Amino acid sequence: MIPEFDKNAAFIWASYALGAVMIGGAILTVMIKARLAQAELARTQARTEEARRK
Amino acid sequence: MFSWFANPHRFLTLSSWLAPICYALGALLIAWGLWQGLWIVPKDEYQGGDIMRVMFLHVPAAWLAMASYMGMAVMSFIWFIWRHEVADIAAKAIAPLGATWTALCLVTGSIWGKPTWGTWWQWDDARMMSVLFMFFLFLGYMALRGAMDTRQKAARAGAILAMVGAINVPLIKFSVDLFTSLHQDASVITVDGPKMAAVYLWPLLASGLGHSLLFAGLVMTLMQAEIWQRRAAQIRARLIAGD
Amino acid sequence: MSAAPIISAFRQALTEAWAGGAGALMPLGFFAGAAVLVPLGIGTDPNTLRAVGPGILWVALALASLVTLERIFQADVEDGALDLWLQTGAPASMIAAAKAFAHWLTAGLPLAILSPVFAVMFQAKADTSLLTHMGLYALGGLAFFFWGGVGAALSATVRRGGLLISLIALPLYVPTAIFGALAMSGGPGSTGAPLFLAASTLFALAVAPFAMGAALRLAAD
Amino acid sequence: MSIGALLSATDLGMIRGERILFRNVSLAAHAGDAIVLRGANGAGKTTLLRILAGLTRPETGKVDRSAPHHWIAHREGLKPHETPFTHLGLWARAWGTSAGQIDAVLDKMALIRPSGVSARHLSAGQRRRTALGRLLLQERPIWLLDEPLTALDADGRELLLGMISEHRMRGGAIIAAIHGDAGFDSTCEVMI
Repeated sequence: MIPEFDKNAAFIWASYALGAVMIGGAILTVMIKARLAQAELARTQARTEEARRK
Repeated sequence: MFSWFANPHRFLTLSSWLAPICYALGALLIAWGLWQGLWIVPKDEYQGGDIMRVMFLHVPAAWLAMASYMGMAVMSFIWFIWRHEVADIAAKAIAPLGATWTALCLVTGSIWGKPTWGTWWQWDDARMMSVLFMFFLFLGYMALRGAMDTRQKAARAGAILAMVGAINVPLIKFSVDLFTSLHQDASVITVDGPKMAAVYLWPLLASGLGHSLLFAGLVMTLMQAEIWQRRAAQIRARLIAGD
Repeated sequence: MSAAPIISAFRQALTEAWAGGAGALMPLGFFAGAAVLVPLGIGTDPNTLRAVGPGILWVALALASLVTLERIFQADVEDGALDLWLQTGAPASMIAAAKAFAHWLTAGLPLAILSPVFAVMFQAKADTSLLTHMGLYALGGLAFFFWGGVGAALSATVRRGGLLISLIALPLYVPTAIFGALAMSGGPGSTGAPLFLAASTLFALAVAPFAMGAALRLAAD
Repeated sequence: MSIGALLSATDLGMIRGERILFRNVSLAAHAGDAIVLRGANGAGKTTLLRILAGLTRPETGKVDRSAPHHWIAHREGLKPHETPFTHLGLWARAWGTSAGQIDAVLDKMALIRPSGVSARHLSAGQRRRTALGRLLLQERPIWLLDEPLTALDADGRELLLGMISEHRMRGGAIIAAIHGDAGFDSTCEVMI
């Protein structure tokens, strides 16, 4: 199933592996950053509700 | 169209459905481009055999390096003139992602260059040199924004630098082309789109569009994160001020 | 819009650079560094030195501009002088251009004037080309000081601004460095290069002041 | 722009980072007025003065000045290499006024003796007097002063208060951020 490449196969797979790592890393950091920001906003809004009720 | 930039709330609703579409479509196109590029497309002896398959990752990254910087410069210009907050948020979100794809372009280019030119860094390749300096422009932008103490100053300083950088890109490109054209014998690899065989062209366009859509989705998600972060900060500030 | 404030800003920057004492000797420091350290580093074979010479001085010129520029706007912010200059009614871009020009006069030009000595030490033939090179170094140095001025103005309120200036200014220095070294190489394509160098300097003189002005207004905000 | 006002500001608002520094601050200075800005440290007095001077861009509101203004702030604007004589000379030339009156200004500010001493060796009071000397170089109706009394000795205070009352009598206006006793009767006080 994996395609056969000529003598430069190592270079091709290395590029795509690095591509996957860098793009994957970017996607991961963005998703984590978004989730953290959303959670922080929810927590802050909850705290203001409490403060207003008191 | 400009009012769209003005208000973060409208952007949140817009991006809530647009970002997932970009991710889905982008993933689809990248997968198809990859499948074609690595499995289906025949080897091209003239262009060094299988190694040219790296182009389905390298060329989209090169395109995004340039396009993302120009996008960042346009957003900076809109923010600098009309002070639409969303434009600044967009410029701030583009920078790290643009730098990532620019780095990816440099890395894949140097890996591609090793078997082709026998060196990890080919000084006489005009495109690689231009992308290298785009990378420094991104780093300078992020470093400057990071060094400023308030959000408003970071936005203004960043906007000035992005616009100055954008004005200089053509000059940098021209001087680099002149520099490399004098030293370089005819380069073996000429990857210019239209003349390429159709069988290579479609996967390349698909990969290019796929990466661009993925990039757009990530920018929108990063922008959402920034808007939520600012909202939380504003609520905390009001909490402290006690009103 | 009278020119009096701009001339005064120029005069203040000039006296500030000269008054620094070492300020006037700064280019000598850079010159000596390039002229002495490099041969020790890469060997003294005349051919390599002759080939490398012009390029080394371009690097020394670029670094000299970065070092002197870090202080010009940061000092004005700390002294409060920037607030006064921004209130004279003269455009901030002209004030910034006058200050950058003054610092070029005290640091960039002396290095260009000393370049023949450097060239001879790097085994260059002592002929009229040294004089034309002097002109090219002066011209290119002006572009370095104006683009570097943009980096300096943007990082005026940043504590260790020097690092930031070099990162910001590096890509902006590329065209001038390429055209300058090319104009001196005498190799293929070097006939037109001096004109491109002049063009890149004019471009810097036209664009950089506005960026510096906007950055100084931001620094005082 | 209320009628006859030298300087008027309408509902100025400023944000620092995410915190609201102050909101809807309005004031108008007419000939002879002296407005004193009061507030704790960090309340934003200096920022408000900088907005009135046009240095800082306010988040909301606007400022209209119908006459030139002087700016004396905590950082006096003296370069380390400048002496009182060269400093005042430079600004006289920059503002296009005659440099002949510098000696008179130095005399009035009691700076004749240190007139040739570079700023890095001057005392804080001498630096402050040099900066205040700029007020006499050119007649400008609006004076924006940020804690002008700091570092001044008793004579210095006396001198400044005299200058202020003369200025008000000549139809000038003063807006000053001051801690504690201002030493002159202010037209009104603005709390930040």
